[in-house]
Amino acid sequence: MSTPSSTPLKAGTQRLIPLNHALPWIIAAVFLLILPYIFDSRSALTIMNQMAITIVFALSYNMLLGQGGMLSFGHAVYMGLGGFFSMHVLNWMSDDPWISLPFLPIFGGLFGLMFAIMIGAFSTRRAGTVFAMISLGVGELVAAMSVIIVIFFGGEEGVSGDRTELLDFFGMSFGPQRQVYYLTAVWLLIAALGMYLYSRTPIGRIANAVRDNEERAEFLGYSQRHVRWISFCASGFFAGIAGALFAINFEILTEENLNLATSGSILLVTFLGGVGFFVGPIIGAIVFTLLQTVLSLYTEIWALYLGILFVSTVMFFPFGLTGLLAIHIQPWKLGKISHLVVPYAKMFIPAVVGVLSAAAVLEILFHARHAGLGEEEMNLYGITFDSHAAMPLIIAIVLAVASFFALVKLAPGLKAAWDEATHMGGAKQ
Amino acid sequence: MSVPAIELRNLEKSFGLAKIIQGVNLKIGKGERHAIIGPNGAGKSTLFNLITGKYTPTAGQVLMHGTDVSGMKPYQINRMGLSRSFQITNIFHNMTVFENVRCGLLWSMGYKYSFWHMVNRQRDLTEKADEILEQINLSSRRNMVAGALAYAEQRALEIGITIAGGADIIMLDEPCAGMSHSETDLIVDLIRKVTEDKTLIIVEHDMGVIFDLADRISVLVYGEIIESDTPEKVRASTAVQEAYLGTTVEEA
Amino acid sequence: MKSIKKLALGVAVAGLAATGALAENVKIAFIDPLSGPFAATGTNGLHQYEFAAEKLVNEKGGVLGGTNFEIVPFDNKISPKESLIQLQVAIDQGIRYIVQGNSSGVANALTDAIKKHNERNPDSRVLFLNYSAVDPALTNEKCNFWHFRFDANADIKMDALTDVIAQNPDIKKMYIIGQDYSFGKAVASAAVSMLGAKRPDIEIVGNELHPIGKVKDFTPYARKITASGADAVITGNWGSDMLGLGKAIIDNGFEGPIYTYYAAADGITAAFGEAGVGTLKLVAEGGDAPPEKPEAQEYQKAFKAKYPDGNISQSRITNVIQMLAMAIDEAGTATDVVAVANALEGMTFNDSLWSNNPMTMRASDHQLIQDVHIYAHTQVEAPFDMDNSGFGLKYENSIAAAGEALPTSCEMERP
Amino acid sequence: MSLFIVNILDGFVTGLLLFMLCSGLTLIFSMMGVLNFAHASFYMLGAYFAYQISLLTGFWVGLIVAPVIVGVIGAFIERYGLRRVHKYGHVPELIFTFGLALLIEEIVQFFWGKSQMAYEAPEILDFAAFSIAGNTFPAYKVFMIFVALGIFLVLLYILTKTRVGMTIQAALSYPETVQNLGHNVPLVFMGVFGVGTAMAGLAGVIAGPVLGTFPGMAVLLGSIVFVTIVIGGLGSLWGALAASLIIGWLQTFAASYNVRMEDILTGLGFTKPEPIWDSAWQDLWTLTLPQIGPILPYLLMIIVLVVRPQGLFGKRET
Repeated sequence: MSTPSSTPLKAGTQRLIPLNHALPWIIAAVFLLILPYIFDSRSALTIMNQMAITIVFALSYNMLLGQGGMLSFGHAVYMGLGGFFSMHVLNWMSDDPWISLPFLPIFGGLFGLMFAIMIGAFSTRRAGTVFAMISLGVGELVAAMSVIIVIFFGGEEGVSGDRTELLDFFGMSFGPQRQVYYLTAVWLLIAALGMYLYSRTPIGRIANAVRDNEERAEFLGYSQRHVRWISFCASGFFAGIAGALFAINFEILTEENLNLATSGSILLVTFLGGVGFFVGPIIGAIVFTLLQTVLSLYTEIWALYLGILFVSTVMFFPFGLTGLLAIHIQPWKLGKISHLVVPYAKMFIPAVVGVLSAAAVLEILFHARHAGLGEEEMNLYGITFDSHAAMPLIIAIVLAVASFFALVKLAPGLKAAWDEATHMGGAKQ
Repeated sequence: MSVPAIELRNLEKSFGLAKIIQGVNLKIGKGERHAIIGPNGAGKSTLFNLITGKYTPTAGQVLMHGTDVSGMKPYQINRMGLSRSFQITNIFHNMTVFENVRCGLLWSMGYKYSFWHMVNRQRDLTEKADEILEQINLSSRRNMVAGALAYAEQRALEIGITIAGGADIIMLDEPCAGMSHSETDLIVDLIRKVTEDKTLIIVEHDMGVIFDLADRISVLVYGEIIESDTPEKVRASTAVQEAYLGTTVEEA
Repeated sequence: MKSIKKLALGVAVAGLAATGALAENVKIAFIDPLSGPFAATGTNGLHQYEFAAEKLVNEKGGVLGGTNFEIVPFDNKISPKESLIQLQVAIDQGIRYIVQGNSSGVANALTDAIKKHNERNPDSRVLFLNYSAVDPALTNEKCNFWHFRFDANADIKMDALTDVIAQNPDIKKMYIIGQDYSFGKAVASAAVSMLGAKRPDIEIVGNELHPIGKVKDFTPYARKITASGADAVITGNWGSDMLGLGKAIIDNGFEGPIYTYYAAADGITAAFGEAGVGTLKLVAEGGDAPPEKPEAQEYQKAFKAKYPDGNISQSRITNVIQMLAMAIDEAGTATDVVAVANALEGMTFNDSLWSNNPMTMRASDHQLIQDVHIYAHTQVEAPFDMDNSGFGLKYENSIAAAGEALPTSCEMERP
Repeated sequence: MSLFIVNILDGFVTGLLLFMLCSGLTLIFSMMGVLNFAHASFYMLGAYFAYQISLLTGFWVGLIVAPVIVGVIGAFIERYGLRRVHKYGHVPELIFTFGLALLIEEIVQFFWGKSQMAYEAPEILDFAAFSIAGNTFPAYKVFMIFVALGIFLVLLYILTKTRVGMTIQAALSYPETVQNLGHNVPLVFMGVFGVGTAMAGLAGVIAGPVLGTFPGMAVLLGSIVFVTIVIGGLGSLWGALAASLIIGWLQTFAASYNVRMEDILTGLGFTKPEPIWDSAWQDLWTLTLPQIGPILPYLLMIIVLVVRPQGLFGKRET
């Protein structure tokens, strides 16, 4: 039973990108075009490609969770299978190619779609917990199969291929990273636009309706099961495209593309970004990829920070990072965003100090507990000190507590400013 | 008499050992405004849910325009031209008022499961939805989120969604529940207006509404129909008075 | 972990750091798990690298007359995908040497990616020094010029192991059990074929695979092994699968030898403790406890003084560092990896801390040929024990230049 | 035959251990409608706390104290975490517990590192209780059986003989009667969550020495616990017991008998292609039962959910 309430998952239809304005899409395209001129190293390109793939995957996941209200613990299956099949298509064609690489994602999408049709046939009969549990079961089964069926999945080594072996595309062999980047970027735009437009179609709207109130939708002539199934298939199609893009970028697919950790992390990504918004998964994917790749260069306990971030997002900002941005739209429209500048500025320093010192507490504790005996010296924010001494820890704790109290003290001011900023009228008097 | 819009034949429904509907026979003609009344727990909602396909009958049949629909799913029955409202307001709270109505239109206007139309670009949809908003007097609320509407407005929207699809059989489950007198009058007018030339089946506690609207009334007591006739005859029936109406009539 | 912070350049500016200059350190990218379930092994390995670079190269004057080695850690979370990303980051930072060891899956992904990278980008070629991944394919059908393996591969170890088993007349029935993936299968098929050749009278009473990392309770497997009447068990299990299986077998009263590849260190030695004495055997290269050479004893003591919770569990790491230093000196350059690779190829190495016999980097497949030992899990005095448990690994049998006779299917393509 | 009896006993132990986790999870689900994804994480916490305590005072103090600590932490999380998320609906609750599971694993690694802990059964129980055909049955396992049965009986007593218990039991079958608990609903919720997690903690305490105490132990058991209560029927205590035992035996027997696909296929009249490594069907021909043992519960769950979405013993739909 769906009892309608204002849950974050049902926030629905905020239109951050209005259809009649192609402007955001053009900006996005231009942005994607110039990005490799700003970040031109190989690793930056790889990370941007990884981001783009995660965006497509997360958007396809949000077709289920955000738009369809289906919580899946096994979405990696469709991306992974799409990727594996694309890789096999690539290898099968390499002797006698008749397409060029940019068309490979179509195959990935079709295979993702095929499996979504098959599995969705029984898994979408019900929503809610039953769907979530079936997705978990299917996810486990397919991940286990990938180790057992070696001939297809390649066992632990996975399946690899060479992307340069297909036909050249206007002189591009797709050996260099930059060419692959543009291929990925174009597909990102195609897939994102496709998914955005899908949400404006009758089936896309009805998917929202079924999410909010499946019973009502049934009495409007729509089979909730068919609606979920169709959404599921569309989602599987785009996940398959993401899988093919993965195959092109990394030229290898392994069990990790199918396992539950991958399925779980896409839930994390999507929720972090905000499931109620079309751009939510995009923001989530960018932030998550940066956190995962960059943060892990600086600290060993990055996963702990990620866990804290995720749990506090669920607790305090159930609309995700995008929700945090979106609440500023109203003050912006009212022309009162300036009311918030001063309280925000006041809170900025304690907030930054608070976060950094809290992280410092964790880092010092962790270092003191796990570093080698000769390695008492640790380096944090450019300061070198002895992690086993009490003083740095005390300083960090004092700073953290002090900034916490400062924030508590400043909170009423912010709240008042918020009330003022979101209150209609009275601004231009 | 031509084929009835709805016909119930020996309809039965049990939940475990409890037999809620015990052998109901009823014919409701085309264009008729038929009210079902009865004390609390008589099984009115269950009967509604049996006709609309939410429940599967334990025994007996539901026929719609002569076709057996018992055991069909709600959406199949809806597609054959039957639409219902709910006792507890059942709208899409997070969508705008306009979108609520539009959702009610999509199937019947042939968009079905389409993923090649952009809903915003379909002028026929927009026009029709606005027309219905006009009918239910919610044009001024068009772009509000439905959950933010006042209660009476939500009830009106509920009826709007119900009739949007153009079904020729409309079933309303206590459309006036929880409304003030003046609101009730407005809703009754609305119901009369939007169900013109349609078959209407209505469950309602407010006897004033019933006698105002209905062509015929069926009285359901303990899962059985004890009387089914014109309002005058039902009002006069001693059996009904004994079993149910009694003082209520005078009060109304 | 301070060297992690040395990576302050980060990803965005990584490209700028390319092209290693003369005075700059020779950077070696350590791509292995530093977080997640296998982080203990990875972190311990990193410590061994950092320590070896410091003690064996930098404190002795570096290479090329004064250039130091620097280990740059990259956390690959034991994921092939993350490894490939970190590989790109490493290459962008101008790093030309990649060391990796945990998981043959990652090694396969890396060797493939490095081969393609070196073909497509001749100006930034890198070498892959594999110190632990033992999948035979890496030096057989999947071999390439850029990959060098310093551990004995699974087949070589099995060859040594079966040599020893062949001399034990008490073993009549053998049970083979392993994790259901490439390595487990490689161990099983090598065991079957080699036992069949060397001791055809030994009956294989069980040969099975169990899902990797998914078995909660190994008791049913232990019951089955007992029921089969096996005299000995061979397993390639590692991690919690090794511990779970071993403990279950011993708890069930099995007294014959359990021949393993990875039943030591990272908490496993401590967890077996007294129970493993007399049953647990392990096949590996490396030193005795205590090692024969005095300088190795000193080295190990110094390591334990610095990392009291650590183990010298992968002694080949010192070989990697020393041999790389030798090759760079011989090639006279650290930036031209083709020259360094040519120097490594066929190199004979006499100065290993752990071995009195020379080692050879076989030119035909880039597999290091070295002595392999069968160790017994037994009481060992600190600091030569493992996990500070009072238990450790002592030589029981040794096979000199193990695997020298094993053929390779490698068809090396040289640039 | 003797191996069969040994397997029955082994499966029984596994099943009872699962049940200790499932009973708490079922209680929590029935009362609060929350499927606690982090339940196995509390099991892990129990093992780690008990290990830490056992270093100081020995096993037996840990047996009592660790579950209490876990229960207090659980109640605390319910009060300050779950209750906050509750108002957003069930899916965010599920996501919250999912995040909690990730977080607890990281926290455990933060304090105890990534290696396996040398958490051992007490020496007093370190002997073979009996042995069947060369298979020893450790006394510790007998102890586990008694603890699990004891928990079951205590739970049964509380649920059937005490006032709170009967209200809880009513709430198992009729969720709306939870309101009858009166103004103490939040307190009861907190209590149920605390007790449920404490039971998971206790399971961890007694399973830690046998199944290993390491950061992956929660993940290894986590989804199986979930699967078990879904198979048994959400909210049904007897269903949880039945499903726990079924899965315990399923996994034990699947691991014990090397049923080979080759034999089945040959029996069906197919001929094995030679050499097998060139055949596209190699993986099918070489498949054995132990290989797929651990995924059987998932298969069973999917079948049950497709055929009977409310689970084997469940009365209400999920």
